[in-house]
Amino acid sequence: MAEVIIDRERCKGCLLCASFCPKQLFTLSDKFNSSGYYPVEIKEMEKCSGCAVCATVCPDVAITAVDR
Amino acid sequence: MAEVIIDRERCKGCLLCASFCPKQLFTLSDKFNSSGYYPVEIKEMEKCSGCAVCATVCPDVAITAVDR
Amino acid sequence: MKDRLIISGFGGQGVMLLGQFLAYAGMLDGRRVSWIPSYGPEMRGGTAYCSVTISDTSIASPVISRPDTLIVMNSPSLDRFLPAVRRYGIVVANSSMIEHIPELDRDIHLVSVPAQSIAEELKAPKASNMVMLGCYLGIRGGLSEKAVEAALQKAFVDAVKRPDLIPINRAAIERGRELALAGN
Amino acid sequence: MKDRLIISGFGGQGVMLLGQFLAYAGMLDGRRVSWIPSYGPEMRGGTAYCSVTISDTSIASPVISRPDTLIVMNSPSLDRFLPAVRRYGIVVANSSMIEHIPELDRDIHLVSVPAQSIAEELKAPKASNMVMLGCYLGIRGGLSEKAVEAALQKAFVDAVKRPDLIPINRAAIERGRELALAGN
Amino acid sequence: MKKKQVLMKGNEAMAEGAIMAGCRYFFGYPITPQNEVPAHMAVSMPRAGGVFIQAESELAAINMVYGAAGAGARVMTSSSSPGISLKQEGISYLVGAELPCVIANIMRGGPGLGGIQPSQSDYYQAVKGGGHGDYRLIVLAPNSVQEMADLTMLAFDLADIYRNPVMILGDGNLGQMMEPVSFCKFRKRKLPPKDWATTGTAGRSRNIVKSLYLIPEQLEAHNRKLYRKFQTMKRCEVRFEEDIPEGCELLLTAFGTTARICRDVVDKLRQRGHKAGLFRPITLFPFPEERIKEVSSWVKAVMTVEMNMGQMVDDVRLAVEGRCPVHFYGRTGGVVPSVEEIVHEAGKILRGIKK
Amino acid sequence: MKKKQVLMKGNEAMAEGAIMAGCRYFFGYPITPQNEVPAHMAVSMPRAGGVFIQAESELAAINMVYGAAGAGARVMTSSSSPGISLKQEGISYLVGAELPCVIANIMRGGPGLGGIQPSQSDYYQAVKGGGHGDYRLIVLAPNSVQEMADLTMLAFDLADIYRNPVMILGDGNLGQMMEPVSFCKFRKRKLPPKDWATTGTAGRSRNIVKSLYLIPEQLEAHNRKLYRKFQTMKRCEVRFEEDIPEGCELLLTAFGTTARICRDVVDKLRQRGHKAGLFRPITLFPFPEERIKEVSSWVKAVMTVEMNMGQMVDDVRLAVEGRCPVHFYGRTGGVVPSVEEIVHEAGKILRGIKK
Amino acid sequence: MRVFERPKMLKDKVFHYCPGCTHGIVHRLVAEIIEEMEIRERTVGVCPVGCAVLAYDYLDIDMQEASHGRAPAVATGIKRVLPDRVVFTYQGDGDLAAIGMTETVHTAARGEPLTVIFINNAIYGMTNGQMAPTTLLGQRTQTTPYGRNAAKEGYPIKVCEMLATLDGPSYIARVSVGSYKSILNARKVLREAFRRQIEENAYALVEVLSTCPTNWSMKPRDAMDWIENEMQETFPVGIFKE
Amino acid sequence: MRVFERPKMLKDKVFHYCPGCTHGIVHRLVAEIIEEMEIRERTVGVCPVGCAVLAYDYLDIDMQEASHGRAPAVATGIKRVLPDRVVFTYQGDGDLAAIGMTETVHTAARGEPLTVIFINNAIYGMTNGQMAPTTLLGQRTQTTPYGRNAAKEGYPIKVCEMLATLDGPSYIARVSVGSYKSILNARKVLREAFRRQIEENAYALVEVLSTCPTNWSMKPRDAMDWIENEMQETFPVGIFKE
Ligand SMILES: Cc1ncc(C[n+]2csc(CCOP(=O)(O)OP(=O)(O)O)c2C)c(N)n1
Ligand SMILES: Cc1ncc(C[n+]2csc(CCOP(=O)(O)OP(=O)(O)O)c2C)c(N)n1
Ligand code: SF4
Ligand code: SF4
Ligand code: SF4
Ligand code: SF4
Ligand code: SF4
Ligand code: SF4
Ligand SMILES: [Mg+2]
Ligand SMILES: [Mg+2]
Repeated sequence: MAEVIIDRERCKGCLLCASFCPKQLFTLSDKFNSSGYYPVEIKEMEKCSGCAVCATVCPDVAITAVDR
Repeated sequence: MAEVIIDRERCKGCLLCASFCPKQLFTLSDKFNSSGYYPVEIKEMEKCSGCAVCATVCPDVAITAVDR
Repeated sequence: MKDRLIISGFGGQGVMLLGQFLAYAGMLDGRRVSWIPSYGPEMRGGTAYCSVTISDTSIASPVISRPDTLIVMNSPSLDRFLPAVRRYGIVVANSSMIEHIPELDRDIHLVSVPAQSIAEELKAPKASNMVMLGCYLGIRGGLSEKAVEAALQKAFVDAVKRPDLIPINRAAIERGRELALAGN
Repeated sequence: MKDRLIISGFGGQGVMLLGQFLAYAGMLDGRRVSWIPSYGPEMRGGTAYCSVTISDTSIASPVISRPDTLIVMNSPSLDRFLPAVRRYGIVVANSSMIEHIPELDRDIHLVSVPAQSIAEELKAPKASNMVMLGCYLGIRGGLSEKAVEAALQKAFVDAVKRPDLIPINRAAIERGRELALAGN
Repeated sequence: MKKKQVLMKGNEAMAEGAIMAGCRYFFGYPITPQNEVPAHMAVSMPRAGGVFIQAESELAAINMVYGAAGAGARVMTSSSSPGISLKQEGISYLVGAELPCVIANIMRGGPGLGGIQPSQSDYYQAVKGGGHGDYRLIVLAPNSVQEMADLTMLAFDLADIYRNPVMILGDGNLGQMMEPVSFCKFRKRKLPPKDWATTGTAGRSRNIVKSLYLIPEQLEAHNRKLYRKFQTMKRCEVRFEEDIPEGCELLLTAFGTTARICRDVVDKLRQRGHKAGLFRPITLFPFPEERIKEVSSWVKAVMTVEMNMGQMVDDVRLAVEGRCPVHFYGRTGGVVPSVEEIVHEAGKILRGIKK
Repeated sequence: MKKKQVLMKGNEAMAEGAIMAGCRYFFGYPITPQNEVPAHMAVSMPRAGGVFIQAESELAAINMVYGAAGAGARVMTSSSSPGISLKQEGISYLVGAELPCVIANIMRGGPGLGGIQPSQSDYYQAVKGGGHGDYRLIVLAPNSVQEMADLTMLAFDLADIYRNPVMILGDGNLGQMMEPVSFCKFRKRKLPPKDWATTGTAGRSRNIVKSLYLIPEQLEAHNRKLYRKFQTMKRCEVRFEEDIPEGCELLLTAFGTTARICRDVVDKLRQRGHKAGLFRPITLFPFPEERIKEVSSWVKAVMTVEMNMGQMVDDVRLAVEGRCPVHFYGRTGGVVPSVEEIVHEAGKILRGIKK
Repeated sequence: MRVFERPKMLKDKVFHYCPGCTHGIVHRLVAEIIEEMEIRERTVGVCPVGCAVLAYDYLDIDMQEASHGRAPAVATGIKRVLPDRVVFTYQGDGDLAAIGMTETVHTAARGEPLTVIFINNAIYGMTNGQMAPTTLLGQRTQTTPYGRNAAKEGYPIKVCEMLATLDGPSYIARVSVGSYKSILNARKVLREAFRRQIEENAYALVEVLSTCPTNWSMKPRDAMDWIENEMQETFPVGIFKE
Repeated sequence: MRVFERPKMLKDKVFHYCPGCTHGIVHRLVAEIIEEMEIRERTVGVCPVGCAVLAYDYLDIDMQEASHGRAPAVATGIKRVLPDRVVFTYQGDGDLAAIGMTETVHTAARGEPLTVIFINNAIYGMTNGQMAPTTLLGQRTQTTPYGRNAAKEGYPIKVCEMLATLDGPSYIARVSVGSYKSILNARKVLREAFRRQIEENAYALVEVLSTCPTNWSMKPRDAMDWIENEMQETFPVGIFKE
């Protein structure tokens, strides 16, 4: 099972991950982080394929992809 | 009849004219000019064809070529 | 009248515009004004702020070390500038973005406004700065209706050519003012 | 002993070398010396000169405004520097290149040497500077044979690796010296 | 009737002032905190029928200025500290070739890359000459957005009158600050025609724009000619503002932003019963040395306040020549001193005097 | 036993001195009158196992110096007036990043392209800072070929001790002149290791070489740290030479070439029965202000002689603070003043004193 | 098993870059390559003046901060002193191709053994969006408010094509980080550029087409697409010298 | 009938150039072309810092003296103010291709309507013979006493080839004045470079392979032959853009 971990404090809500994720799993959180950004979240983690596209395109290196 | 006029004061004795003249007419004068250079001279002017090669290559524009 | 304000918040919260709005309105009311932004890369992501002076007499130093009024849109701003506020000064704080507003041990008039929530209620999430403005106007008074109206014109018509945004921003100012007058 | 010289001529006449030669020989003789060239584009075609000081005591100013000795290889140099020569000074002039040597109304010892002609006689047309040098040495004295010999070595072996040029240059110096001693 | 006021940034006011003064050529390179100048020029120059070029560097910019000035135009460039350092060779050439132009330095903290917050640490560079050779710029130090416009307009006339570059020495604070400005119509003085400009030889003998004098006596003569101009500037162009009470105990001297701050300081000190005064040089070169000399013979002490480690204070000392103590208070690196801290420092000096 | 003497140009002596002091990196760009420096380096550096690069410009050269200094090397560059102006940004960066290096300015006449004959008209630039920001260079002023070598060697140690650029301020005359030089073996002092250099992180945490401090308080702290170094220099590195007789009537002050000339002037004046003295600053920064202050309280008058329109004289005046009159005599543009003319000027001053 | 992890060489600090700015992607690629090649302890980087001015805050290696445009000269100084270290510069288009053009060309002509990473975002990011030498024709910026006009502001400079005419460089390439695939390719090419320096003691330059959503006034994803669709027309991706 | 006469546009002053230096030939060609095109009264020239620094002493036109390397910027300033004048620069290889490379590339990229005359003599003449960016491999100069070595000093820069990759220029050519025929050709090409500016409002650059007998330590005629035989191998004559 694959999982991606998003570092809320690092994420700036740019939505690049969201737009590139082949499964369209990302949504914006409605709570801002300490820098005032609304980070992304994944609700249906089970749908994730572990392809790491999101992590590859994330400019803030906020995503860690784990394949278990 | 062709003639070339050499401006003694302008000539620096570089001998470019001499080396390019198809008729090999130039020689160095043995009197220096006021800048301390030995200018060129032509002894046998009548051999000159008026081709103006000498004037074209003279870097000091010291030669006037006349064709009469 | 002389008011020296520091207005501070995150980069995208419109604090610069809010300050310019005030300065412009003050000028139209015949007052001396000055506006100084913070500038540079610190703005990106970090906190942005500006200093505004509105005064009936000529302004010597436009640089404000001890503000009469502080308008803060986020926590870091409050932490940074609160200690500098003068005795009997006013602090308007955006409680939507500031979770813990500290106890004050000095004579400062603190007003907290859930500006972000109000703006969202009004379906104008970007207008939280105008809610704050309204609140400030409500407390401090001193700027004419006419000047505020002209500043709205300037900000949304002349600058960004979006006259359609005027009503909603006017409404945001109104809500802010109401809150202030209601004593928060 | 203290002699301040200006040595001047056309770019190609070897005046710089002549000056360095003197300075070097002076140094070997245990004296204080300095050599200052004129430099820059004025050298091209125009006149080049150098200032040499040889002294038994330390040299304060190496810059020479009023030379004790003037060695001139061409007319423009004579015109330029003659007025500056001190009373009782020496002028060595290359008469091969200076047609009119003016009448002197001051107490200056003038020696004219047909240095170019002599050099050509010696089949060493480039050694006219050495003829001048010899003449100067003849008049002024004060530099040892040994130092002059070492300077020859330095100039033609160490610098340009042409030991074959030493005899002819030595001869040029000798001819110059003879002329000087012959009282011109 | 009150003139129409516009709320503007200092940088914009300077740019607008330049255009009003007939400047039609601007060559610049981006650098914070003066980016509003090229930005404004990019929009407004074409509208005014002028030319704006974003040059490939500050070096290119200052040398475009040289070419345009030599061709007879009113021309300007603007930058901030590191960029101004790069222009030093060009500035020295402009003075050497006697070309009129206006150069703005909206100072930030240094040395090196430093920071981008306001500072006054390029005073020496502007006033003593950061480039090589004996030369002077007229250096004007505005202290408000209005003056950013007004002194810029003045600068173009002075440049033309003296055939010398004029520098506007502002800082990040003055450049970024907004205040109301009103523009009065600029009246260009009657100036001699630029018959020395290289515009093509039609109808006259040729003109050469240069600073090369290979013969030392000629270069010296050229230097003396320039020097005479600088002396004339000292005689005719000194500008300052002062508020010195009778019996003044402490005279504050400051320029630009710090002069604004010191205005409040003086008020505070007076409220507390001290006889404080303020002296603000508007021209940093020519420096108002005569006036300072005069007052230094009767004020009790002088305190110079700058946003640097002490630069203008040297010129103050040169003028005071030991007639009274000269103190210095400075903040640097982008820190703007507060009224309170200066008052505090002044208090210490005043207590010293009382004793 | 007398040490072995070599007849050398000042420029060559400087280059040789640098190599003897362990300099193994030289980056330069040709310019008269210092071309013998790169020429000598081009021949000798490879022999010494070092690197010589003719950079594409002075800007490239000074920034190669920055890189090499940051990597921990002893490094040097050299130029003349216009080229030094181009280096101002780089110099400000070097000070900001606290990088040790040696920079030679073999001055020529300015402003602009000027001429190529000797001058001292970059004094301000060297001493007050031609670049932006508050900074100082240690400035050494040799007055002989021997000192061109000796002070250059010293310069490398001072640069390393203070982590600050050191400037050798010579002129075309000193660079082109030949005099006998003897080189004593250079003994490098024990200096702390350059553990701040960027050499790769092996075995330690990383090093950063920079001058950027975006937060004003940090930049100010950095400036104060630099300032403390400058104060230490003032305390520890002042060097001068003096010959001041008791009851001195006229004290000549001069540096470099003009100091040599003034030596003769003083002798002449003494021959005529005047009590003349000579004061020669060897360090122009730190300037020997304390000593001048002292003597200015009892000498009758000071006369500063320079090859410019009056620059060091300001520092002299700042030290004298009105205690005695300070006169100035200067020639510029490549004209070297003669002993006779200075004696003449001095005579005028002396007559004024007698009256 | 972790399939994608933050390189250890990246310090903990949050990038100061704007949301969606691809400077961050290139930083990560550089960090990954240095880690992978195990050269961290012998690498020295040179920061530009531009948005990447604080790169030293993120990469855990020795770094020097150069003045605007002079990174190649600074890197030359370092490399000559430390010829066995790996030295790279990271420069923007204003830094490398405007003010620093002389140093860029000459360092390349010298074939100085360096790796130059050239971020072409067609704009001056740091100073709020002025024209760069690589700004496209018609592109609006703060200093080309009416769109870049060839007649007044000239044509975009194609750095790779230009430098490829020199004999000094060993490797000149242009890549993009405008899409997932492009990023994977960029990584390969950047790695090769480091390899050239390390194994062949040679000069290599990689131009990276990068976004500036803030000053392009685009959403981050639109900015990426703009690289792929618009920028690449003027700046084709490829290897220009090898 | 005079078949060859000194152009009136040349002032009476004797050139300060060394005997046999071909700077003089190029000066004459420029003078002839300006006379022939009848543009003397509306031409403004820009002198470099280099041996031609005194060109204003010889050409009887309005001229400006630029600082070292900045002639293209100075010319840009002039041309923008006086768009109907003919503006040219005359620059050496140190001036144009070393210190002034940035201005050279950017002025070309802008397609600034100028004529650039570029004297490539493979050396710094004025300062007594240091390496130029165009110094040939192996060539000895004051600063390459052991001969230019590619590994240390890099490769000669081919300016025409490089600038021809830009979209801005209209005409880029290399000629020689190393022989009689070459001189005749140089004249034609130089004339075309002026024509482009005048008739097409376009940028043109002509590189002229020129001698420096003094610093090459050659007799003037040998120097000319060296151009034709040696220099042209590295710098082929031709038209690179038109
Ligand atoms: C000498 C100098 N000139 C100008 C600047 C201002 N400046 C800082 S970054 C920059 C340009 C940045 O653009 P670029 O190199 O493209 O990098 P980006 O920010 O786009 O990544 C400029 C002009 C400076 N710091 N120093
Ligand atoms: C800023 C600056 N750097 C260096 C110099 C010294 N300098 C004068 S001419 C020149 C180079 C001349 O070479 P080139 O441009 O090839 O012209 P050439 O003399 O060969 O015709 C140099 C380096 C200078 N005057 N100004
Ligand atoms: S790993 Fe792939 S599928 Fe999973 S969230 Fe990331 S992009 Fe989407
Ligand atoms: S790409 Fe990264 S920074 Fe952007 S939204 Fe996704 S996780 Fe956040
Ligand atoms: S015109 Fe021709 S033939 Fe006559 S001298 Fe000249 S080159 Fe010789
Ligand atoms: S080419 Fe000209 S300068 Fe040379 S020798 Fe002939 S006439 Fe004299
Ligand atoms: S300004 Fe542009 S380049 Fe700079 S960080 Fe923001 S998006 Fe990136
Ligand atoms: S040095 Fe060379 S280029 Fe200069 S004038 Fe002499 S021969 Fe010509
Ligand atoms: Mg960019
Ligand atoms: Mg050349």
